[in-house]
Amino acid sequence: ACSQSTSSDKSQEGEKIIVGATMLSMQNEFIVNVHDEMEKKAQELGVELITVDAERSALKQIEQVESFIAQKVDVIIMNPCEVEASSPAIAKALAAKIPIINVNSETSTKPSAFVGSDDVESAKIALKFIAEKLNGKGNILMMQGYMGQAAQIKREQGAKEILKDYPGLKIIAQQTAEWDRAKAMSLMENWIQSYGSQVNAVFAQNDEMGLGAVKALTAAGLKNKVIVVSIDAIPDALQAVKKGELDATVFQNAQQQGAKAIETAVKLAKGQPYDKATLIPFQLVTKENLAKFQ
Amino acid sequence: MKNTTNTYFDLAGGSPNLRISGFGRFGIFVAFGLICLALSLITPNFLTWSNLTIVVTQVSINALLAFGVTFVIITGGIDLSLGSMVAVAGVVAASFAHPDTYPVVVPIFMGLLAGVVMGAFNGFVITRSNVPPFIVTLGTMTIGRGLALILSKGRPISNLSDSFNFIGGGQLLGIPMPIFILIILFVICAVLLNKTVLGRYMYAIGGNEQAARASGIPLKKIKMVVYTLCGGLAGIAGILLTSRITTGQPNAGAGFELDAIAAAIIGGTSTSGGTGTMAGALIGALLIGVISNGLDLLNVTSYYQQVVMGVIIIGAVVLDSLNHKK
Amino acid sequence: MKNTTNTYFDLAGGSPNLRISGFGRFGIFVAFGLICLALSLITPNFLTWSNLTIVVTQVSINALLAFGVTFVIITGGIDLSLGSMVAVAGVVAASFAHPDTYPVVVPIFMGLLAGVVMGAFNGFVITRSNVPPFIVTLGTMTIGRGLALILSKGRPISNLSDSFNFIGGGQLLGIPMPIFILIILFVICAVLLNKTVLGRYMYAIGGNEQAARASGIPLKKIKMVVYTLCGGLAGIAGILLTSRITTGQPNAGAGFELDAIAAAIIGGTSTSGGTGTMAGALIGALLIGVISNGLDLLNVTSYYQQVVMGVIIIGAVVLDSLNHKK
Amino acid sequence: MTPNQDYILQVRSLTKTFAGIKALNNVQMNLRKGEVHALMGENGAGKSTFMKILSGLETPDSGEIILNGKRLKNTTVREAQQNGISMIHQEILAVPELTVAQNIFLGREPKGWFSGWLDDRRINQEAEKLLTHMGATINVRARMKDLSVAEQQMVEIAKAISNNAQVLIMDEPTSALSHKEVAVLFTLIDELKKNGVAIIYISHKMEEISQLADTITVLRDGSYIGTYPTAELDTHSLINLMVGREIDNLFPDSATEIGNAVIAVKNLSRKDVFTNISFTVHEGEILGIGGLMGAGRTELARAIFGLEQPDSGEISINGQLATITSPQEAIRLGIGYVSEDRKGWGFIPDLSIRHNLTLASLPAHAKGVFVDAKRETDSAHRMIRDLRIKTTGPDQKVSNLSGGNQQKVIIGKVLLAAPSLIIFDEPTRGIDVGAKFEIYKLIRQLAADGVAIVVISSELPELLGLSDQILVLEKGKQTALLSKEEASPEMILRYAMPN
Ligand SMILES: Nc1ncnc2c1ncn2[C@@H]1O[C@H](COP(=O)(O)OP(=O)(O)OP(=O)(O)O)[C@@H](O)[C@H]1O
Ligand SMILES: Nc1ncnc2c1ncn2[C@@H]1O[C@H](COP(=O)(O)OP(=O)(O)OP(=O)(O)O)[C@@H](O)[C@H]1O
Ligand SMILES: [Mg+2]
Ligand SMILES: [Mg+2]
Repeated sequence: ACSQSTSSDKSQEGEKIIVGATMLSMQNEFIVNVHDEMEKKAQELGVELITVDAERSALKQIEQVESFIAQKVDVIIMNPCEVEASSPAIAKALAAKIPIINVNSETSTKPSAFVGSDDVESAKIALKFIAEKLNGKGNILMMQGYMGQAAQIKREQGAKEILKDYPGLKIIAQQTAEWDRAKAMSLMENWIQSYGSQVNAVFAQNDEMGLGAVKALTAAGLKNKVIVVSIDAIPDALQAVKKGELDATVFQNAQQQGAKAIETAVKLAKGQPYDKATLIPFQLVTKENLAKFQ
Repeated sequence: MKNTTNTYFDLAGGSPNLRISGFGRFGIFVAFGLICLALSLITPNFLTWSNLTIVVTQVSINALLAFGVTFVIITGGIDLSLGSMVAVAGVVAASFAHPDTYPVVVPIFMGLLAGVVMGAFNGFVITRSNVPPFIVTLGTMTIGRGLALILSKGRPISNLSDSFNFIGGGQLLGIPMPIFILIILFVICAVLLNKTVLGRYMYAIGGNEQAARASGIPLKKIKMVVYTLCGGLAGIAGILLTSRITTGQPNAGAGFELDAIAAAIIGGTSTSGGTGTMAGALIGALLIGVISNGLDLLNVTSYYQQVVMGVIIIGAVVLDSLNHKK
Repeated sequence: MKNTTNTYFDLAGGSPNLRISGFGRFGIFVAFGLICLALSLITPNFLTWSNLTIVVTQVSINALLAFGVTFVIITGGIDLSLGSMVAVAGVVAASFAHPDTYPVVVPIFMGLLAGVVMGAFNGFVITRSNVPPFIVTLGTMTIGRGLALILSKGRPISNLSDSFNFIGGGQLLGIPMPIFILIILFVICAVLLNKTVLGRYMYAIGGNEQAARASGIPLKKIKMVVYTLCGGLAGIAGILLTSRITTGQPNAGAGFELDAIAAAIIGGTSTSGGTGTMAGALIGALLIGVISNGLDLLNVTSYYQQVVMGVIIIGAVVLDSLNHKK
Repeated sequence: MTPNQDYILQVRSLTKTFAGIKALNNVQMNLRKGEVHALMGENGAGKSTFMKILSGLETPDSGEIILNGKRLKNTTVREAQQNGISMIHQEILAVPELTVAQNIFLGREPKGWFSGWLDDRRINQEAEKLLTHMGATINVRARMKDLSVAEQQMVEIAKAISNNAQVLIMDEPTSALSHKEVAVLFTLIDELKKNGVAIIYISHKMEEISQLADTITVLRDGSYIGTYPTAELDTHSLINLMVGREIDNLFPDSATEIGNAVIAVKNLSRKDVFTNISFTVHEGEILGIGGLMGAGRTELARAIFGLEQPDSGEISINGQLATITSPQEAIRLGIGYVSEDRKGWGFIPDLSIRHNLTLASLPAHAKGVFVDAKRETDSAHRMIRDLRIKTTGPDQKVSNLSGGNQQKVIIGKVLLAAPSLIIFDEPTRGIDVGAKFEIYKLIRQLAADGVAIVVISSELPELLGLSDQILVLEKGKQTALLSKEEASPEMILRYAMPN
């Protein structure tokens, strides 16, 4: 299955383009979705796609890119684990004259092209929704992702930026539930014990945690008093929005991210003109506009 | 002559060497009590009925795993595949738990079976080869994670029936189901360990494998049973977790093994085998759960939570061990 | 009578029980060789100079940790805080490694110091209390993670000087620096273990602690040294990692402890203490690295990768153990 | 000269308590240079505890230890060694994975080209010199775990002697040794005495005491009874002092009736260990097996018990051909085995006496899958009484018992399984004189009840006193099968020695 030919202008001769992709985590539903779209597009365009799972480790990701370089793939697609820590991979690929594309999120070293969205934006959308619902006044609990990871940092940053505009909104507690539904449920249960009556809204940095919070609030009979908003718009979350359990989620377009990444990769391989940055905007999903996203 | 004999028996009655029936070490109970006392003084939210039921419910999954791994550690083994078994059992159970498909016993049975099969696989490889349990179960940990992802195609399996969701989310007489399950399994495991031939053999194997063999104990059979039992308990834990979060998650349970082993060891089970109790495992799990609950109630910042958690756990066990120095 | 003497010596000479000098078990080398052979036949990309240097570079961090934990396991202990020590050392080193601040020796020294201090803390608590190493180092694992987050305020520390980044990213005579560091530390650790009194005492303590005590070996001192050594190696691993990813990551190294312990045990170190070699630890780390590299090269889908990885690791050790049954 | 300078070691009012039990109560001792000072007492009298305190392994509650006029306080093992106290432990304390030479010099490695550097070549050379001097033929490069118990014991002796101690403590050094090695050890002791080394010697073998000791100190139940010159004390009064009561030290008669053959072994062989062994033991009959250290007696017993597989030959149990592949199988066939290696193969240290006693007969002490606690406790009390196990009660951990009492627990375990054939491998190792004859009586009683018995022993009086027939092995070969009438010490030795 492995072709040994060099990357130079073989594409023009109709040989298969080989794309190596390293993904943040294949245990994350959203990333799996992006990857599935990449596969679909790759098949459509006759591209051979080699995917590896970085399992959230920047070090592993760099190693995988090194492997791709050694294998002489035509283009590398990286779904970065970290803004800074995944950057050496970009430098290495560029030094080896292999184009590299960031999909989904950014690195500090600029790649050949970027396809994705800005995580800070997603949190801003979520918090704006909460602020409007609460009329700019109320107590918020924030569930953080795995501490120190890029998505956690950026989503927190976005939330805090919005809060500056609403002095009446206060985060009364924030804690990590490590992106996990079960942990979020336990955390929410514990929070209800301390803050039960004071809470007006919960902002969870991903849907998994948001759904965990919803479970705990429902069990405690508090759901109708507390707004819960999270990010990603995974199918479960859309379902919960439909049922009115989750008040809103923020849609990140996996389909476009995946497809555009492969399209850009093909252009790069063939030496055709391409967009240096393809920004795919986030969208707020509520019961009202839900139909669009299902 | 008669006198001497009598003295011996008299002494026995008052001997502090006697194991406090079923409880192993005592100091950890003191440590646990102190922590609870401190929390009730600091925060009024701790010592409430609703908070206590919540803590015990949260602890139940880790406690079940701790029971299973206590059996394993007593025989001198280890099981690192707990978390993966939880995930596989959860995903399998969820696949059969959609509304209007099968009656609720089917997902329960299938989840349990998944755990049992994986546990039996561990036992089989460990008893048929010379490979250390650490490596075998580390292998199964990786394999199991892969299986859970393959079976679920990497996506959570949701939309489960209400009767299935009742297992982890329902209440009976105002008490959450997980607490019932926890109590029942605790009694079963404690009886198994303390009152049956099987339990005695576990202690013997872990205490001195050669002497156990020379006493005619079927080592392989017992070990096989023990790993299978551990798998079964992990299976139940997986069902409970899935039902509680109403989703079969392929990446559920990651890292659970360390918490469960920690609970067992905090409760006085020695990693070198031959000692340990179910009450200890339970108290170990409760200790971890209470600390974590307390830190949330007190809203300690996440970074510091970890530091405090580590310090308290080490501190509790230090206290326990001081209490047990002669 | 003289005859008897000769027979004993003859038997000994040919005895398969004799340790193959410094290498412990031999079968794992065979297993490793077979896996490499298979990979070179299946994929032409495996046996290339560039791929091999990549594999060894990738393995270097895990290998350093495996060396450290091999010392610890030989004395009958365990260290679960490896990953956290890596993170703390990395964050500390990175804080001192910004361009135009300190010369490169400062971040190196500070990172190493961070590891040494944490290791010494482990050793101190373990030797002063009766608390099992599992619990102490599990506590330090949590504490360390918290510390790394506190020190870095939860954010990666980037913008490091070129000279610092050279440690993990540079090359000398066409060979990546991490390989040099790996080789040097391997030699030091192997010599320490096999040629010095300290190493001999480690084996003695793990082999039979009472006998070691009865022979007048200072148990506490040796254990203290061993955990500190392990911390120091984790510190170096942390520096290497930070330099390689040119960022100090507070959440780096999570789960590294299991890989390192696995490498040590695959290489023949027994969890019950008293046996183990550095060559074994190295081969264990290489085995894990090569399998992971090979699966990537063969483009095995990620879910199946985990299954295959688990199966091969168990298989390799089974092969090893078959090879060593008398 | 004041009396103080006369003694190299003085101990006064030493007291030690374990969890409420007074193991030592106001014990004293005065030790002269160049003397062999025997320390006597029943199992559990406190002898080992006393010695462990001297060698720094245990700390006393109170009391004084004065060595060479210098008061020792809270000594560590290393300090005790540096002060010239060295000890051979009752239980073999070796590192199984290290080699013989490495064990001998453990903790005192000769320096290499800098301090801390190992010189294994020199360690091997010196160890070899030492062992050759002791007349032992043990490969110094072999790992300790691959040696027989007797060989390990010789290594322990070598280790203690190589320390150039002023005070050398020997806690039952001969319990695992056969005749030949004992003779070697005695020569060594003479040599050491001449060099002014003071030796504290513990043994339950009376003839050794009368042969070796200059002075005897007696302990009973942790209390000091007295110190006497050996010449003033005959065996009978010594035993009286130790036990505090009369005992009959006679081998019981073998007036039992011989029944059907229980075990018949035909041409049993195992490569490099034993060849062509044949014998038959009937109900009520006792077969003794004699031989030198390493003759293969233990291996033979292990093969019969299913712990090892023979390469060829047949074993019949009750007339039926049997292939015994595991101890489980052996126990099912009614075979019991009391191992010579009690720590390795005998008991579970962390379990109580009660739980150890019933381990091999648990199904008989159970109702269904549940252990019947009452039946178990009854059995435990019965064994504690019958075997006179000195303990605080059936719930005491076996690891906290004295060595001799541990041995009794193992015998009790085998008895409770009610076997029809019992193999005793060095059954009285470490057992005190009083209990020893009770064990002989017990063995005889078992035979009278129709049990077939095999006794492996390195003690000739025991072998001759108990056995109805005696099998002698020499380097794994069967050299003789003697009847009680034919057998004599000289004959057994002649057949046991290589010619
Ligand atoms: N670690 C311990 N914990 C509790 N009790 C102990 C411990 N060690 C010894 N003992 C008790 O102290 C007493 C003295 O034991 P010790 O081993 O000194 O006897 P001994 O005279 O050497 O007997 P033997 O002839 O059987 O070797 C015994 O009753 C024993 O049960
Ligand atoms: N675990 C072992 N590994 C290797 N060789 C052994 C082992 N145990 C015993 N041997 C060897 O087997 C031979 C027979 O030993 P065995 O223990 O059966 O002798 P024995 O007659 O019972 O004498 P002893 O008084 O030493 O027990 C000896 O050469 C001994 O060195
Ligand atoms: Mg003793
Ligand atoms: Mg023997």
